[in-house]
Amino acid sequence: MNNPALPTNALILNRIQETEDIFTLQLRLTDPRQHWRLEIQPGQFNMLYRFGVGEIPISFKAISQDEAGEPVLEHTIRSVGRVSRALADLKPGSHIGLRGPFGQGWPLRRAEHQDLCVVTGGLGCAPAVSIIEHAFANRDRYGHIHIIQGVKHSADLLWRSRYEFWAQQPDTTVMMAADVAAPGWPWYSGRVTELIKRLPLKPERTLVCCCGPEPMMQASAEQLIRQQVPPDAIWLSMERNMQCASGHCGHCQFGADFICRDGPVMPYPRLRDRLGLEGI
Amino acid sequence: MLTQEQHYMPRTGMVTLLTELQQRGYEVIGPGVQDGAIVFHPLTQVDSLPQGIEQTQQPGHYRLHQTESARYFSWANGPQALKPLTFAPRETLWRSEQNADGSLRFTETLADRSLTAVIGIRGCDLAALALQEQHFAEDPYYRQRRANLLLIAVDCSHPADTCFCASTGDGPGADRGYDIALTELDDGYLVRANSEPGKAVLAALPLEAASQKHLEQADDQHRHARQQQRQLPRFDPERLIHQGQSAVWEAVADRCLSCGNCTSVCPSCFCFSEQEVPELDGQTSSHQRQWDSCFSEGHSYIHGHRFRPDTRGRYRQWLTHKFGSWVEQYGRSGCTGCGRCISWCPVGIDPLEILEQLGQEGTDE
Amino acid sequence: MTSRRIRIDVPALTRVEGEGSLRLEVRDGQLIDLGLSIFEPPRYFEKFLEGRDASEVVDIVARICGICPVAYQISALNALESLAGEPLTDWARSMRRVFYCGEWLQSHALHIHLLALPDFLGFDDAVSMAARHPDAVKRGLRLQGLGNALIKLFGGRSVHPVGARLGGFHHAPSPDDVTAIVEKLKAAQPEARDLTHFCAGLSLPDDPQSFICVALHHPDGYAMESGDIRTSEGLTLKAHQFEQHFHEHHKPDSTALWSDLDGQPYLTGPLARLNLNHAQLPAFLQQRLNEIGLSLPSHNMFHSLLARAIEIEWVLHEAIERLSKYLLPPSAHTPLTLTEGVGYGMSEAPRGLLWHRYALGQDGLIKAARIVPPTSQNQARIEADLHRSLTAFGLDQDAEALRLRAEQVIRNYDPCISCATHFLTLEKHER
Amino acid sequence: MARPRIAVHKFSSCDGCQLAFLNLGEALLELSEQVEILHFLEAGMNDPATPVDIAFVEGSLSTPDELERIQQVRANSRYLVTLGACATSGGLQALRNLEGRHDEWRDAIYAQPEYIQTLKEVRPIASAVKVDLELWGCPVNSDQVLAAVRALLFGVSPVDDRDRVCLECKRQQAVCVMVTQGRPCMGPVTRTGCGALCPRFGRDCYGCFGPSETAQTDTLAQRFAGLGLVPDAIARRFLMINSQAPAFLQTGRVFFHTPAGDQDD
Ligand SMILES: Cc1cc2nc3c(=O)[nH]c(=O)nc-3n(C[C@H](O)[C@H](O)[C@H](O)COP(=O)(O)OP(=O)(O)OC[C@H]3O[C@@H](n4cnc5c(N)ncnc54)[C@H](O)[C@@H]3O)c2cc1C
Ligand code: SF4
Ligand code: SF4
Ligand code: SF4
Repeated sequence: MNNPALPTNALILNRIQETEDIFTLQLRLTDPRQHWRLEIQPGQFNMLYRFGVGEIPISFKAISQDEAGEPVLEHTIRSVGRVSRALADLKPGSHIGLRGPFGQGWPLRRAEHQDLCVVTGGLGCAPAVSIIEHAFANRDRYGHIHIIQGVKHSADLLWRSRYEFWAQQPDTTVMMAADVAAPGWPWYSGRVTELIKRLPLKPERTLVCCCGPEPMMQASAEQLIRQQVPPDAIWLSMERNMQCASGHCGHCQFGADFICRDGPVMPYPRLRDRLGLEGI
Repeated sequence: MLTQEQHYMPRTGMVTLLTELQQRGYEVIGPGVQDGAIVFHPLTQVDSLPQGIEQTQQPGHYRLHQTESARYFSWANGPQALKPLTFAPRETLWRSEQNADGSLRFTETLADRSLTAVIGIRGCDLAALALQEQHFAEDPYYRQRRANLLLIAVDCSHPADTCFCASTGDGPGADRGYDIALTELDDGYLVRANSEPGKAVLAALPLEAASQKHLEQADDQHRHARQQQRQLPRFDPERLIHQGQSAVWEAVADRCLSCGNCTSVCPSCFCFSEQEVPELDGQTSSHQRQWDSCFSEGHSYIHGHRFRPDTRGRYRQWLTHKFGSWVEQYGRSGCTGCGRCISWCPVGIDPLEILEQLGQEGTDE
Repeated sequence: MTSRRIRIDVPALTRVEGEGSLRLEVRDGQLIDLGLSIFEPPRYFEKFLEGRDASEVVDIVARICGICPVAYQISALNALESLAGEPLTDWARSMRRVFYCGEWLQSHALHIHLLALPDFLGFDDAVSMAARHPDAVKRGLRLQGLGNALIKLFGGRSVHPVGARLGGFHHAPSPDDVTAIVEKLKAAQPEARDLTHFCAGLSLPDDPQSFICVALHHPDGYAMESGDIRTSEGLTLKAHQFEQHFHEHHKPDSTALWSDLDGQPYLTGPLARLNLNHAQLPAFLQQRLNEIGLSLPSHNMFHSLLARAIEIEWVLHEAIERLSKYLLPPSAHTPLTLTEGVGYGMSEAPRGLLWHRYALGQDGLIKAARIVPPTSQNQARIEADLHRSLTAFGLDQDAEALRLRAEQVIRNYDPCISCATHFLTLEKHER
Repeated sequence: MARPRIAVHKFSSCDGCQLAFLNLGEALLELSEQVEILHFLEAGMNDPATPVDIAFVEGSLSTPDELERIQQVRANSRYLVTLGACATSGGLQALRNLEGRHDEWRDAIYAQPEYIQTLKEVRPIASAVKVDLELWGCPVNSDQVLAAVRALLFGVSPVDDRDRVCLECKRQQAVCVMVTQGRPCMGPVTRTGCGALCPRFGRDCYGCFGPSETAQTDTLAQRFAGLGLVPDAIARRFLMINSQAPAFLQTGRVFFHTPAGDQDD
């Protein structure tokens, strides 16, 4: 039996510093027999392991190719604590452990030929980046792309250049909201839900991908439903402590679901009556 | 309840059973008295079975007494079930090693478990094993440990005051999931087998046909064992999770230590955390897992946030999961009525009381 | 000889347990000032023992010294158990002795290898010595580890073990664990023998001097966890008579008290024990003494090193003897009822006599405590020794050589300075 | 790569925590290959003022001199780790803070109290300088120390396990002494790290590793009362090795020197 607990070796080909504390690792799985792991979808995640330190769940970002046409796996990580900082210290040529893919990704099939509305909140939301990148990489399969990002304070916006870049793309709307905005903030100041109200949505043909703090996701979903988006077209990416990533360790329980296995991306109706319950 | 064919074995047959198991290459694990409790440990001679030992269990209270009885199994249970044998309290999952070029080599470290026979487990423990089986179905570490176990159950004849397995449908008799089961009587045992390995062991035992008198004694004993004082109260599993505003949680949080003993002794609780243990030379490292509890801070921690910072949230998580969401996850509640969480709670909290209070309340909405 | 004046300040002594400093001044070939001062801050143990339950004492006094916590526990238990009507079981008595053997083994092995040997082999510390003498250092670390394992068997850990209690132990080790450790102890015996020969092969300074020896003596065997005080002057004392002959004074330049026996400095520790009790050693050790040519009593303080090596061999033998006959007891302790009164107790810590006195109230709480550890007892002896040893060594030697010799002399006593503070409370009770 | 430089400093203590190094056995030699030990008096290295990467500090602050010396240690070290209860919470000797009778005690004890320079209160290291990592325990054990050194060698902060002893007690399959013997065990509020030694030896934990996360000390105190402990005995449970750790101090004070009966239970 294949042991989901056992990592495989990954070589860091390249390390890109995206912002002060966000970096992208470009990885090669050095064992070709492990290349099945590259069948990973946006919204799914891997466990990345720094030797002697520990493992953390990190969303899949993209698969690119090197000059030789070999697949390159990309993960974008924000260094916040023990393990993520230890990963941040690594240089190209170093090796890490990797296991995955785990979990359920965004409903890509279902999203095809629909408008995508990606609503994110908080300090940069990795699972959402993967779907946006995927949509731009397969631009003809999707209709209009709405990108909405909300932050508490305008200074919190990470990766501003990335949003600015997306904003320039055709058939794309990018909107930003900051609860508190510093002078010179070119976008909206207020709540994300206010921005959603202003969206020229075509509710019957929109698929929503939402990622961020739970209260924000809940408020956004309710607002979207008020705007006639069917609840089952709203998908949220959830986050909980994860140790095993294979539905055993119990840390990511959310009611009857294990976020690592039944999520992290889940349809709103599945979550609705549990979101917002304190301590769940 | 007793579906398999019944045989009778005199008490002295226990010696034969033990030798037979040893000769078949099993390491035998059985109950014994240690530090004032019934604890499972390697059993090399019948003498070290807890003969005549009975017990008193109450919330937060567990005491053994020596009696004149010749019985070996006249107690209900101790702090352990099968859990430590199939889901080790701490084990290494894999090791990693740095090659000369800096790449990492990973080696899985499955426990090399020899054939093991466990004597003296109860219906509630078997039911809990079945729950763990569902949960860990895909877990190679669990599978490896489970594969080599031969289970010899003993119907419970002396339930404790904390037991309520009759009301969860998991005891006091052993109905399923065993290889061999015994009913202990005053002078011997009724014996039945439920698997090929079990039958093979039975063939070597000094068995007689069970007499009508023995069968009646067993029935009486069983009926008596079913008269348990505690019962699972009525409550709605689906509603539990929505009773977050209940004052019940506040009240229990005032008494609860958040110590997690209830989850550790619970035979179905499965939470674990993982940790990395590097060698001093920095060349090799072990990745381990160990029992964790939803009563610990780390359980609900993500960077910068704890979903359950206080005891109130943690107690609620435990109870609503065990008796509520478990039903949706695994088709039944996670409780098999063994009562361990009641006895081994150092402050004697009785979850049944909490459930009863909740059962009488409405939901938040 | 030309007149010169040197002043050596060794502000921090290395390779002693705890911290102290040495000051000496030589002028015109005369030692005009010599002071060993202890700047270990007082921790007032005897004061906060007051008001504690008798059962808590054993966990508190262990914290006086991390090097010999077992000694503190045993002396305290001896004192308090003297107030009980019920005797301890033979099992408990015997195992207390084995427990103590563990501490002698770890402390002596640590002292010889990590603290003393670098002096004799010309290194600053054991780590640098290990590069040249890896086998000797590893042997020492193994013996030390074995001592720790023996303490752990009864106490769970070797520093501040948790197993000892009034009436015996909290827990009896399993026969399997005992068998396992006996094997290891046996395997270590040849190593210990080699160690003795190794130490005997060192060129130890030959520098006899006269001093009084003080140690416990027990008619049934080499004294360790019990016995009466014996001195080389022929005095025999019970624990409660200690204060009639041993007195302490406060030296202003230090936080320690100096102890004397009827006005005389005296020696306590391995050499004192060996000098007084060597006749009780088993035959194989008598033979060992012959082999290495150590005739006792010895008045060469440097023979302390040999005494430790011999005692290492002895504790291995003693522990093996007792553990080979090990049986699991029905209970690891006897419930005791302590009566109000004053209890006295003592034992031989690795570095010497350790004396305790407790006044217990009716309520089972401690009313007063007094503890006299070995280091304070040796203090006056160390200064006397330094005076003569340095003079004999030659005060015309250069400062560095003098410093090294002074440190070497001090280390013979294995002073454990962290415990040297606790007898400070004494004067309060005296006046 | 240059070996990291370490120092081990001693303040008011029993020397027991340093033994976590000296009792390492052969691992001590391995350690000395991984790091360069520059100052460690008991092991023979004497260079207190040299700059180091990691300084381990044993012992609490109890003299004016120590207050000065710790500043020097801090200034000379990149990373400062407290080693054990004394350094982390003041340790057993901080019991003297409770009575507030330092001067009285000192004057009673010494013939020349003017020579005795001690602070009125025993203080943990963190009260004087910034501490980067606290290792709890009286004493700390070798595993803890090695794990910390190893993590620092990897350039990461060590895991701070704040779980309670009870969790480890059950992992070790020890039998609960509170439930089977009615002993007042501190395990439910004490930080893990020792491997649940005391319960494994059939006795109650006395809290030598200090408070765990969310230590429900008041709840436990009530439980102790239920087991028959008088208030002062409850206080003594909390006011022992780590009496100055806020969680223990707060609950201990409630019961400290309270005659039986004054405390409602
Ligand atoms: C499904 C999923 C996908 C994620 N994808 C990304 C991503 O693409 N990029 C990114 O930067 N971050 C992502 N995160 C968050 C990332 O896992 C945490 O930032 C990371 O675990 C923090 O670990 P640390 O050791 O650096 O922090 P510390 O605060 O030191 O945390 C200690 C330990 O707690 C656990 N832990 C802490 N925070 C989290 C968390 N948020 N989720 C799960 N376990 C946690 C981990 O075991 C961690 O090692 C994702 C989280 C989840 C659950
Ligand atoms: S319910 Fe009891 S056993 Fe469970 S965490 Fe609370 S105090 Fe501990
Ligand atoms: S013995 Fe102490 S540490 Fe162990 S479970 Fe009981 S209360 Fe907790
Ligand atoms: S159980 Fe408690 S007192 Fe005993 S060693 Fe562990 S932390 Fe210390």
